[in-house]
Amino acid sequence: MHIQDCTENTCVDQIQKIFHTAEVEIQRKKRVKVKLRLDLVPLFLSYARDYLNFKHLAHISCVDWIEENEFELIFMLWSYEASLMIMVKTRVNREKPEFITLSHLWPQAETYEREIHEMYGINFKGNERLGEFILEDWEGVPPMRRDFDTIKYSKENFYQRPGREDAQDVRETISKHSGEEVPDFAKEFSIRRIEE
Amino acid sequence: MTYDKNSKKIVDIIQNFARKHSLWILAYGTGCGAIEVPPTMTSRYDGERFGLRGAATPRQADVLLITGYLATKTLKRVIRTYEQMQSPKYVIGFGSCTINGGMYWDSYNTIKALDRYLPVDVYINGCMPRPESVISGFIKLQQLISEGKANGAEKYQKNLEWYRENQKKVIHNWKMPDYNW
Amino acid sequence: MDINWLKVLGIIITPIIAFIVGVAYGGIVRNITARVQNRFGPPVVQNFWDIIKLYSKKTTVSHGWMHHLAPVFAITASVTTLYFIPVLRDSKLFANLSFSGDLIFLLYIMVFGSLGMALGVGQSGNPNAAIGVSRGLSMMVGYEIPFVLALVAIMIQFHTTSLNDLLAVQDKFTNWIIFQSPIAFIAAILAFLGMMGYAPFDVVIAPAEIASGPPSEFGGKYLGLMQTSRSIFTFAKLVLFTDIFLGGAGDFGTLIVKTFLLYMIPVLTGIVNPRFRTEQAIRFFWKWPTVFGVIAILAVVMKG
Amino acid sequence: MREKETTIYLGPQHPGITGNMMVKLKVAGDTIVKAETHVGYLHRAFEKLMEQRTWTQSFPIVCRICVPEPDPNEENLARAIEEIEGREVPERAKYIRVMVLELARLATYGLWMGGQSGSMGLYTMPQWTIGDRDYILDLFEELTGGRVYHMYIWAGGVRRDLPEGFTDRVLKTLDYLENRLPDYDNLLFNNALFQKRAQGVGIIPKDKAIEWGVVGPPLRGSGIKHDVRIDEPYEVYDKLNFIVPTSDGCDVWSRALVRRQEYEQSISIIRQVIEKMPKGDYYNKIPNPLTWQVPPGEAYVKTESARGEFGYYVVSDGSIKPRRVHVRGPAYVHGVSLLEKILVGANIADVSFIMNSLGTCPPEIER
Repeated sequence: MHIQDCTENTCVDQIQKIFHTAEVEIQRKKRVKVKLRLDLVPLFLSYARDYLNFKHLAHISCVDWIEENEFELIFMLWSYEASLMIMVKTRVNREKPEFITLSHLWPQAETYEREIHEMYGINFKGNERLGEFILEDWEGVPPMRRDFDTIKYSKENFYQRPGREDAQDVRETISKHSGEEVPDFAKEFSIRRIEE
Repeated sequence: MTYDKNSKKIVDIIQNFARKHSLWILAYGTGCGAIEVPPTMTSRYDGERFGLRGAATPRQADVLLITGYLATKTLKRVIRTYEQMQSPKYVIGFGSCTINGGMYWDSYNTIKALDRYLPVDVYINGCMPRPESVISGFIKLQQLISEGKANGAEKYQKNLEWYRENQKKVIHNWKMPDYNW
Repeated sequence: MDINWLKVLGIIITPIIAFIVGVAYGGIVRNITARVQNRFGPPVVQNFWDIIKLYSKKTTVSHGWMHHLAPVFAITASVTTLYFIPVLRDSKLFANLSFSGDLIFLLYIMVFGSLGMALGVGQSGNPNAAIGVSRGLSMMVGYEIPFVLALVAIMIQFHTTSLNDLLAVQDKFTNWIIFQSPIAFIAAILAFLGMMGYAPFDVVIAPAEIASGPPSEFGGKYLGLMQTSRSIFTFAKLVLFTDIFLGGAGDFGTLIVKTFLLYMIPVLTGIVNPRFRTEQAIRFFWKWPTVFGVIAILAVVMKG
Repeated sequence: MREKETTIYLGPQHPGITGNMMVKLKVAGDTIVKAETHVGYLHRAFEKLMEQRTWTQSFPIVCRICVPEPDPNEENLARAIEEIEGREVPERAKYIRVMVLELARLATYGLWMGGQSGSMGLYTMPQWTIGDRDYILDLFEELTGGRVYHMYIWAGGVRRDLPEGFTDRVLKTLDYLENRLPDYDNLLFNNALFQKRAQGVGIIPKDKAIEWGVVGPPLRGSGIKHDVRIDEPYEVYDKLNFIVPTSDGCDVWSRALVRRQEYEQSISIIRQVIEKMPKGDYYNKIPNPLTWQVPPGEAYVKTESARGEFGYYVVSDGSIKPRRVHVRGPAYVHGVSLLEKILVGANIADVSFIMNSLGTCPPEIER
């Protein structure tokens, strides 16, 4: 079936009719959120592309929920006819993250997958160009994972020029140099450092 | 014919004068600072008044303008590029992030102090430096050249080991890409 | 043996004059370009500083002996070309080596520099330079055809292959060849645009496409030599065209005025035009300029 | 007979490349057989850094993602936070934001005109347009204190109100820019050589444009009328009158035409904004930025930048720092997968030309 004037509500109904396990909600105007089981996602995406006319893959994103030991994959599809975006969300196990590639549906998905593979270590089966994309000679934990500590890494690997320490709160430094008095409400902020 | 000390000096003066007034900048936008280079070179600020000019390849260039932070991947190419340039050559560190990392102080992929890896003659601070400060940086470089103090390339050659050691600390795989020229 | 000292002197000072005038023209052109572009521009002597700086650079690269020889070839070709062009008419000092068949000789010798460059660049192994050279040679095939056609038309018309004879023909203003055979002039001036290498025919050195083309791998002294050669060659070409079409010049003032005006044609075209792709440029040369060249020859033959 | 294939590395150091990236080309004669883009030379790990910063500290970071046009990034992050938190934005702030965004668009188109013509050897054009772009940067400097990076659009509104007499100066600059347009036309858009080079080059067919995920002027240059400002109006775009130009040529030339017409549209939008701008508050004050916790939630917001659709996916877990900010710049698709496809079969002389027409900007590919 072909929906020319698909609105948020008809879209939700349509999806729920076909995918019973999907949690569908209208996030706001022009945004429909769909939560799906991992194995249904490729099916749903090709259904959305071919039958609901969501032709444009706008975005593939990934969030690391380290507390729940899961990665969340998010796919955004846009329909030119209906001016509507659906956000498809699914969870992948963090221990052995694997998903299949979407590059047969959208060629540009390959790029997103390459980046997510590099930054999170999720393996997209069927994508032949996984591997070095942005980083070069990177060893160790994929950097965008929550358990990778960038401050520690940069302190260990790069020479840090001294003199930055006192510049973390400009206000304090200025008052030290010029004798300006820091007001009470500002003192409260200056205790909190970025590094904590 | 006797060797005349003065004549050599005159040659030096002429050479330094020519070098000072003809600085060819390598067209290599290594970072986001590259956005302020076009305004510097075009009609509003017109860097050509001071003899600044773009050069297409490292062989022809005199000045390597490091426009901002350097990712380690770029650092590798920049070192390669710098070593392809013909001396006398100068390096200008452009923007705060070349001096102490700037706002990228905790990033895992950018170097924090450029002068550990390449000999920097002049730093221009700011994020971004305005075209005026870029020009003033170049005028400072011209001053250093005419005083004979812009000798970063010599420093680099003399202390190559120190520089190499620092470079290799950051670039894990020291295999340069296979250029065949 | 009787040595013609005047001629020796001419041989020594002609390239020097050509170099100074050529480089100064370069500086003036940079200024004119700058004014069109709404800015002040470099000092007129800027190009001299550039060349002095290039000569004072240390050169550490080597890609083999042909690579060393390429700029030498270029400068030899330029200077030789210059030697066979009478710079001033009826002047003993600047008559140089012109002889009765020099027009045909010039056609050959002008190509020599590019060929030498091609050999040198081939050895540097830089793909940008190699592409640049192949573009340069294709462009040459493009603009040489209308240029040769125009010259042949003139040779037939005036029954001579000597520049001095052509100068002798153009004894007064109305006898300039530009007025005697305007169609040949049109063909030649269009070829001249290609010869000078300004836009729209600057594919050879197109920075956005192939870095800077043939000189990609040349820095320091090599580039200095090439810039020198380019300045001299520019002057030589300008004088050649002045001699053939604009009646030459009796003194340096006239020469400067005529060559400068001639130089402005490619420069001003270049400022306001983007560049052709190689095949577009060749198609251009083989269309209108060639047609004009053929018409010029036909007109002469029919008349003659 | 097959011609011998050579490999050419276009970049990272190359005058024709648009930023710090590399295109590896396999060339047979003058024709490209295979193109492969290599990015990552500008990776600063912004998304990681934002996880280390507070919400307010993220604003100076996002604007550095896209150097030629930083404002859509700030706008996106601000709108995403407002959407998650449910924060209201004063009406005046919305108008000011639109004005800033459109001024940034004009500045970017100035830069694009320069880049597009510079890539084919017309060096007079960049001198003019980049010089004229500076007048817009002057306005930004007066308004925000920065020429390139503004950090002006914040969550809850804008950082400061318009200075006195600012709108007059904007109008004056607009008049100047409008008067310059005939000059640009004569030099670039009516130039037969530009048309000759641009027509039939870098073709993105209409059906492929959808399939390949093309956005912005290249999409509209392929005849598809899609603009975030119309399809999903943000701020006050639904109260303004403007048209979205399209062109059916699918090539570099039609993309140029689209941008040329959008330039005029932007000028008219800014005039309308100044006319309709209400008086009032410009900032809905946020709490102490160092302890400001945004409630848990997520948002995907889009802004139409000069080069196409900028999308931000922002997740908050209720702490003082963002959980995840994922940026999708227009060049992310244009510069990697699309470029690899449409360069095949192109002439080697057109690589930089096509890259400019797509608006490839490496900093937003790798961030």
